[in-house]
This record gives sequence, C-alpha cells and structure tokens, in this order.
Amino acid sequence: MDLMLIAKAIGALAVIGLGTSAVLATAAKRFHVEVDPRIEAVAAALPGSNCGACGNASCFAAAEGIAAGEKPVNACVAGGQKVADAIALILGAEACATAAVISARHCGGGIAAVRSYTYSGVTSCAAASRLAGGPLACSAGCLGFGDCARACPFGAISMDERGLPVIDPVKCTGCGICVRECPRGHITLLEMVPEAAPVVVRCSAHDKVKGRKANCSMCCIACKKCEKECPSDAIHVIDMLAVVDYDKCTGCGTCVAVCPQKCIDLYGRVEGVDAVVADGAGPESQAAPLQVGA
Amino acid sequence: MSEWMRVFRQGLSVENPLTVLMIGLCATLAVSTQFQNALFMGLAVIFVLTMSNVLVSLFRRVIPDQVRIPIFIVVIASFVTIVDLVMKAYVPSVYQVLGIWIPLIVVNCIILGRAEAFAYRNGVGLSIADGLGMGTGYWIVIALLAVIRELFGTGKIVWFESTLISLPAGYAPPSLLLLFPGAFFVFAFMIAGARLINERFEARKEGAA
Amino acid sequence: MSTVSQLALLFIGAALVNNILLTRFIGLCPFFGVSGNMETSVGMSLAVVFVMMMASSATWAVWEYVLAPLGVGEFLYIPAFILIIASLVQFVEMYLRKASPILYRAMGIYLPLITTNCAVLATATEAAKPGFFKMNIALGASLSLGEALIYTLGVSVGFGFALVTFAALRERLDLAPVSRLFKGSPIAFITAGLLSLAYVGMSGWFGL
Amino acid sequence: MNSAMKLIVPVLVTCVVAATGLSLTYSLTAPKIAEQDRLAEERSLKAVLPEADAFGCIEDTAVIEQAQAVADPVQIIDMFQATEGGKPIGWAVKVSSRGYGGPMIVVVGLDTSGSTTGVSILSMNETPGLGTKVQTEPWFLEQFIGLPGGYTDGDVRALDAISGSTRSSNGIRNAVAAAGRVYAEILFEMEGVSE
Repeated sequence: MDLMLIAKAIGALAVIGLGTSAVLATAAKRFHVEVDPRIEAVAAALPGSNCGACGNASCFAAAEGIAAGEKPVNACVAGGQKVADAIALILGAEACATAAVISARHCGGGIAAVRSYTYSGVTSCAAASRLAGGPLACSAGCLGFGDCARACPFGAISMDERGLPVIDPVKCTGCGICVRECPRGHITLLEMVPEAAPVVVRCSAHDKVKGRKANCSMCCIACKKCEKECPSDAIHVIDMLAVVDYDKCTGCGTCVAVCPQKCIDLYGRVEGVDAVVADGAGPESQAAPLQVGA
Repeated sequence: MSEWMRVFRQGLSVENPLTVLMIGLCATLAVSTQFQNALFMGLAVIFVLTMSNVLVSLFRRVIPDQVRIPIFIVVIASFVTIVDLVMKAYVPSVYQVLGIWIPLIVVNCIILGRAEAFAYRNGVGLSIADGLGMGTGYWIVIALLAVIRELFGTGKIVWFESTLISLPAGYAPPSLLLLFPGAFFVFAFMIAGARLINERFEARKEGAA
Repeated sequence: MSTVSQLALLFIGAALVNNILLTRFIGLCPFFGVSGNMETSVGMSLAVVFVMMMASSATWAVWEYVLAPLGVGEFLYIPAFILIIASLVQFVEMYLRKASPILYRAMGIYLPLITTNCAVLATATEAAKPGFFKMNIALGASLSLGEALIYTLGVSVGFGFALVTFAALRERLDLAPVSRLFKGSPIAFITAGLLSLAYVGMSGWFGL
Repeated sequence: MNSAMKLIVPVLVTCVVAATGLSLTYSLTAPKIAEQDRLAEERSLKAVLPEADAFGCIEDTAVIEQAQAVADPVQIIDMFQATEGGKPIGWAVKVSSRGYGGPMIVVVGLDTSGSTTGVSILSMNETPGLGTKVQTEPWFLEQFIGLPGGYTDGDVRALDAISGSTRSSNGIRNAVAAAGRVYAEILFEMEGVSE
C-alpha cells in the first residue's frame, strides 16, 4: 500500500473539491438574485400549461407580469375565474369578474361538404389550405385535418366521424390557440363566444346563397325564419348569414327547432345541455326548452 | 416485502430506463454490438447504480441540498472508477472494447436521475430495490439488443473464444446491423414491438375482465 | 503548436467526419430529449458550445497543473473532471441569472441538462487526458491547450449542427402520417438512423 | 462565513473518502494491470517469433529516433532483439498504426535476414465484426509471412486487403511496410552489434 500515492490522491481531489465548492459557495452569495416570493406563489397558482393565451411566453413570465401589476389579476384566460380568485387572494387585490369565453365552430359540413379536388398530402389544415385554398368547394368551411385538435393544450377539441372538431365547452378554457391555429379561423370558422352561449350557428359562409347550397347541404340559406320566430329578437340575418346576439339570447331554442337546414345547435356551459351530444344532432337533441338569464 | 417487489418490478417494465424513460441511450447503442460486452456493461451499470443508490440514501439527511449534485457525482464517479480498474485488471479483452463507455457511465442519465429522484428521498432498502430493478431492466434490454445485433450481424454469438450459437453457414450477415445506424433501426423496431405486445396484453386483459 | 492546416483538419474532423452525436453516439440523451422543437435545440446548442469550451479548458488546466504533477491522474480523472463540469455548470447558471436575465432565459434552462450530457465529459476527457484522443491525426501524445480548444470547438459545433438538423427533421415528422406503433420515439430513432448514415458516409474524408 | 463552511465541508469529506477508496483500489489493481500488459506483450512477441526464448528491448534512443524518422506515418513504440540461447535470431518491431477506429498496436517479427516471420495485433478498437476481421480472418495476417528480406512498400501493397474494412487492412499493411523500412535503414547495419 503506497501511502505516498494515497496522500497525493487525497491532496489532489481535496484541492479540486475545495476549489469547486468554495467557488460555488461564494457565487451563491454574491450572485444571489432576489426572486420576489409573490411571483413564485402566483406562478404556482397558474395552470402552468404555457399556452401563451395571455400573451406571455410562459406562465412564469405571466406571473412576473401579474405580480408586478403590469397585467390584471385575471390575465390568465385559460385559468378563468378559479385562477383569478386564487391570484387575487395572493396579491390581496380585489377580484374582478373574468370575461370567460369559449371557442365555437361555425361549420356543419365536414364530409357533407362538396370537395373540389381530392387532397392526399400532409394531414394538416395549414398545409391543405395552401393548395388552392383547400379541397372544399365552400371557401369558409372546416377542412377537418385536425390542426385545432392537435394544438389545443387542454384536450377540449376532438375530431368526430363527420371530420369536424367537436369543442367540449366544459374543458375549453378560451385560450384562443385553436382560432390562431386554424387557417380559416379569421373567417370566424372558430369564434370566441361567451361561456354561456346557449346556441351557435353552424355556418360562416357569406357567398351568394344559390352557390352556397351547391357547395354544402348543411349551410344557412338566410331564409330569416329564425329571425322572425325568435321571441327575444336575438338572431338576425346579416350579410346573408344568421348571426346570434348573445346579450339578448335567452336560450329558448326556438331557432334550433325552426331552422329548415337544422344548422343551429345548442351549445355553451348550460345545465341540461350536453353540447358534445347536441353538436349537429339538430332539434331532437333539445333536452327541454330552457330559460337562461341574459 | 411486497413494497420492495413493487419497486423492483417497476424498474423492469413500467419505468424501464431504456424503452420507457429513454435515458442512458449513449452506451446502450454503442456497446450492444457484442452479447458478451453488453452483459458486462449491464453488470457494471447494475453495480454502480445499486451501490450509489445505497450510499446516497444512507447519507441523504446529512447532504445539504445546495451541494447535493457535486456529492452525488463524486460518489458515482468513484464507483465507476472502481469498475474501470477492476475490468482493466481482470477482463482486459472486454475492457478494450468497452473503453470509453465505462467512464461515461458516470454521466449516464439513469444513475444520476435515480440518485436524485429516488434514492435521495427513500430508505436504503427501497433504494436497493430501485437500483436492482432499474439495473436489471437496463440489462435485459441491452442484452436483447446485443443478441439481435450480433446474431444477425455476424451470424454467430461469441463468448470469449467459444461460439455459443451460430446461424446456418449460408447466412450472409448484413454488416449494417453492426454499424451505428443499424443500432438505431433495431432499437426503433424493439420499441414498436414492445408497444405491440403491450397492446395485445391490454386487449387480452380487457377481453378477460 | 502544429500547423494551421492540421488545426483546420482537427476542427473539420471533430465537427463533421467524427461527429460526436451521429458517428460516435455520445450524448444521445439530450439529442432525443431536446430536439422536440427548434427553439429549444438552438438554445441547447448555444449552451453546449459555451459550456464545452469552458469545461475543456478547465479540465485541461487541472490535468496539467494538478493531476499530472502528482501522478494520480490515472485513477482520479473521472471524479475530478465530472466534479469540475458539474460545478462549472452550476456556477455559469448562477452567473447568467444575475448578469444577464435575457441570456439566462434563452439558454439558462438547458444548463442543468448539460451536467449529465455524456458529450461534455467525453470531450473534456479527450482534450485533457493523454492517450484518450482517438482521432486519426498524428498529434503529440497529449493535446496542447490550443489544440484542445480547437478540438472542443469542433465537437460542440458538430453537436449543435447535428442537433438542429435533427430538430428540423422531427418537426416535419409530426405532420407525417405514421402508423400508431411507430408514432413518437420509434420514428425518431429511425430518422436518426438515416441521418447518421449520412454522417457515417463521411468517415474517411481527409484521411481522418 | 460558517454557512459557506456548511456547504464546503460535506463536499470535502466526500472527496477525501473517495480519494482514499480509489487510491486503495488502484494500488491493489495496478500490479495486476501491469502484469496483464506484460503477459499480452509476451504473447504477441512469441506469436511472431516462436523459436526465440528472450527479447532484449533496444534502449538506445538514437537508434529509435532514426527508426521513427523512417517509419512515418506509423509510430515506433519499442524494438526488441530476439535471441535463442543467447544467439540473435531476429527482431520484433512494436508499432502503433492508424486503423478505422483509432490507433492499432501491431508487432512485426523479422528474422536476421529481414524477412517477415509473423505479424500480431496487440490492441485495436475497430468495429467488431468488420474491422476486427483483420484478426479473425487467419489468411490476412499469414499472407505477410515470408516476405523476402529488404522488402519494399510496393511488395506489401501488392498483398490484398479485406473487403469492407480497407482502412483497418491499411493499418496493418502500413505497420509491416514500416518494419521493412526500419530493417533496411537501421537493423541491417546493427547486425554485428549483438554478437
């Protein structure tokens, strides 16, 4: 046992160990960065899915903004009321109501929509829409390749057998990523509607009605029946398309029953209505004529 | 005892370091050209993983949190060096091929990962279970990979000088399997196969339930 | 110090011909972990270049002035080098967080990943410990500081190059129709295999 | 200051314990490793010159430098003079030559007339199953035996390589060619020295 070797080995490793840990210890003191504990608390309250709906790259960045007061307490769109209350509690600021919104699909076509050519490229709406505006004859309809479903960080969107994204209003946090992701989102194919939106029009086409019917059997034909029948004057045909005024709509469901094209569905976080089942099921799905506060 | 077995079995299948967690790939793909070397590599990983888990969990209350990484690393590095020296002394032919991959066990993501994630928070008994479990899980996958690559890559499996199994003479071995790209392809098909077996297993279980 | 052409050969050999990721298969854990999307890969590559250069110079200095004179390098090089790299990474993380938060945000989150990165330790050992350097260039028994730094620069640039190319491939992969059995990591492995075929094809260039 | 000490002391203790442990293992295994190397060298020298019973290593640095100048691109490690019952019967040249996976240590045996008596590989890290064929394919090494004394590089290059591992084969061929050059340059005159 060569004692000299052992002594030298201990010396060498001790020197390195001492050197490195001394450097770390002093660095820990000198470079100590005071991180505002409130930021960490707020960051913990945020959902942490880094969805970017509040405009920040990550939840931590959003937490910094909220704690510094640059951003309102309810900045986190995805978190909704629950998160806003928690943050308000942490920061002691008064809690204000969040304008909760959810996403809604304005298209009932899917496989029923006429195709102008058969597309067999990369399965993504973004790619398909670059090829002559997409395979659909209707210029505003949903292409059905599931970009929104893939992009949704909360798994609220799933593609059904008709090739249409079914949005579950309970899971949807209104972060708006699907609207950004959908190449036709700006033609309000996917629109942010109030959380308790009782009905939604399953069409967003503005072209002439005669041509529209040839493109898709499920389209709104601007017959204005819904406008005449609606008891609370909450639905009007503007620019050849039925549009719902959610401030006035009481959710009586008359328009759903009276529409000849059956392209208005029950929707929104409303008791007694399972929006996912109601999607495209037409009037039969109406559980009961429901009264909802304005 | 069942808790011990649960942790042990966890390392084998549910949290298998290679097929599931995808860590510790560097040495696996490189060394699995020969069954004999893969076995020694697996043994080395099991030894280092279990021993470092034991030491880390023994002293976990004494180690201050800010410097836990340097201490873990010195402990793991010491065991790796012991393996390095012992292999150089007693199995030089294997050491020649494993060469650089023995020192790299120290940065093998499995060992530091388990030390920090498991051993630093659990008792010695469980840490041994975890070490053995993860180690054996690693060993099985690397041995399987080596059997496939060596048998189909060279037509026979050699244990030191004697040949264990050899394919019929007419077999012209595709040498791609021995090159690195081959390792990727074989590993990819192994994972896909593992998924297929899991699905079949789940389907049969549902069928039975 | 050897001639400039030898240094250039050393750099190209380290970056492309013997690319550490795709021909020597060292450092695969972050390679598959981080290459999910492009920003993380670029951030990781920058961090790796930065840390590798410092790690190699630190290990070279420790071998030259501490381990070699005492003659204990033969069995102490593994704990010594990895201890230096781990502390270096922790030091850089603390320094960056204090000195420039923007750089920290871009690069900082990957620093803890680098401690367990096999490529950093492998390159630092090859640069510092004589007899470990295996490339086909007849340099002295051990590398001089200049050669060690050029070699490390080559390796880290090669690492970043391979990582970014693979990240680009993987982003295209997400859109490709792949059978459910191969979705995710198996198809990533196969793509990595094809990419490494290209790099292995480069072996033997310039006689390296 | 004591908070810093609380951090430094545990690291220091671990380092000291690790260093003792490792140095103990090293001092235990070092002789075994040395012995392994010596045995391996002994075997490879015997392989090329079976009849020799002793190998005297040539220490004269001037000779080694002279040989190295001639042997490029291969590096000379050692040169041995083989004797049988005290009578010199040939030389063994141990060189390091570049293969595919890195340096290969090759021993080339020459008899007193300079003709090759055998070639053996001490260590290499070629791709198993491909590069290692230079060792496992018996005909490859045997083809170098019996080259006439004073053979030139041309004679060596005329011999064939293993398909699929040309770089490994070149590594061996460079070694044999270098040994030929060293013999022609230096060993030839040294003939009388050992009597």
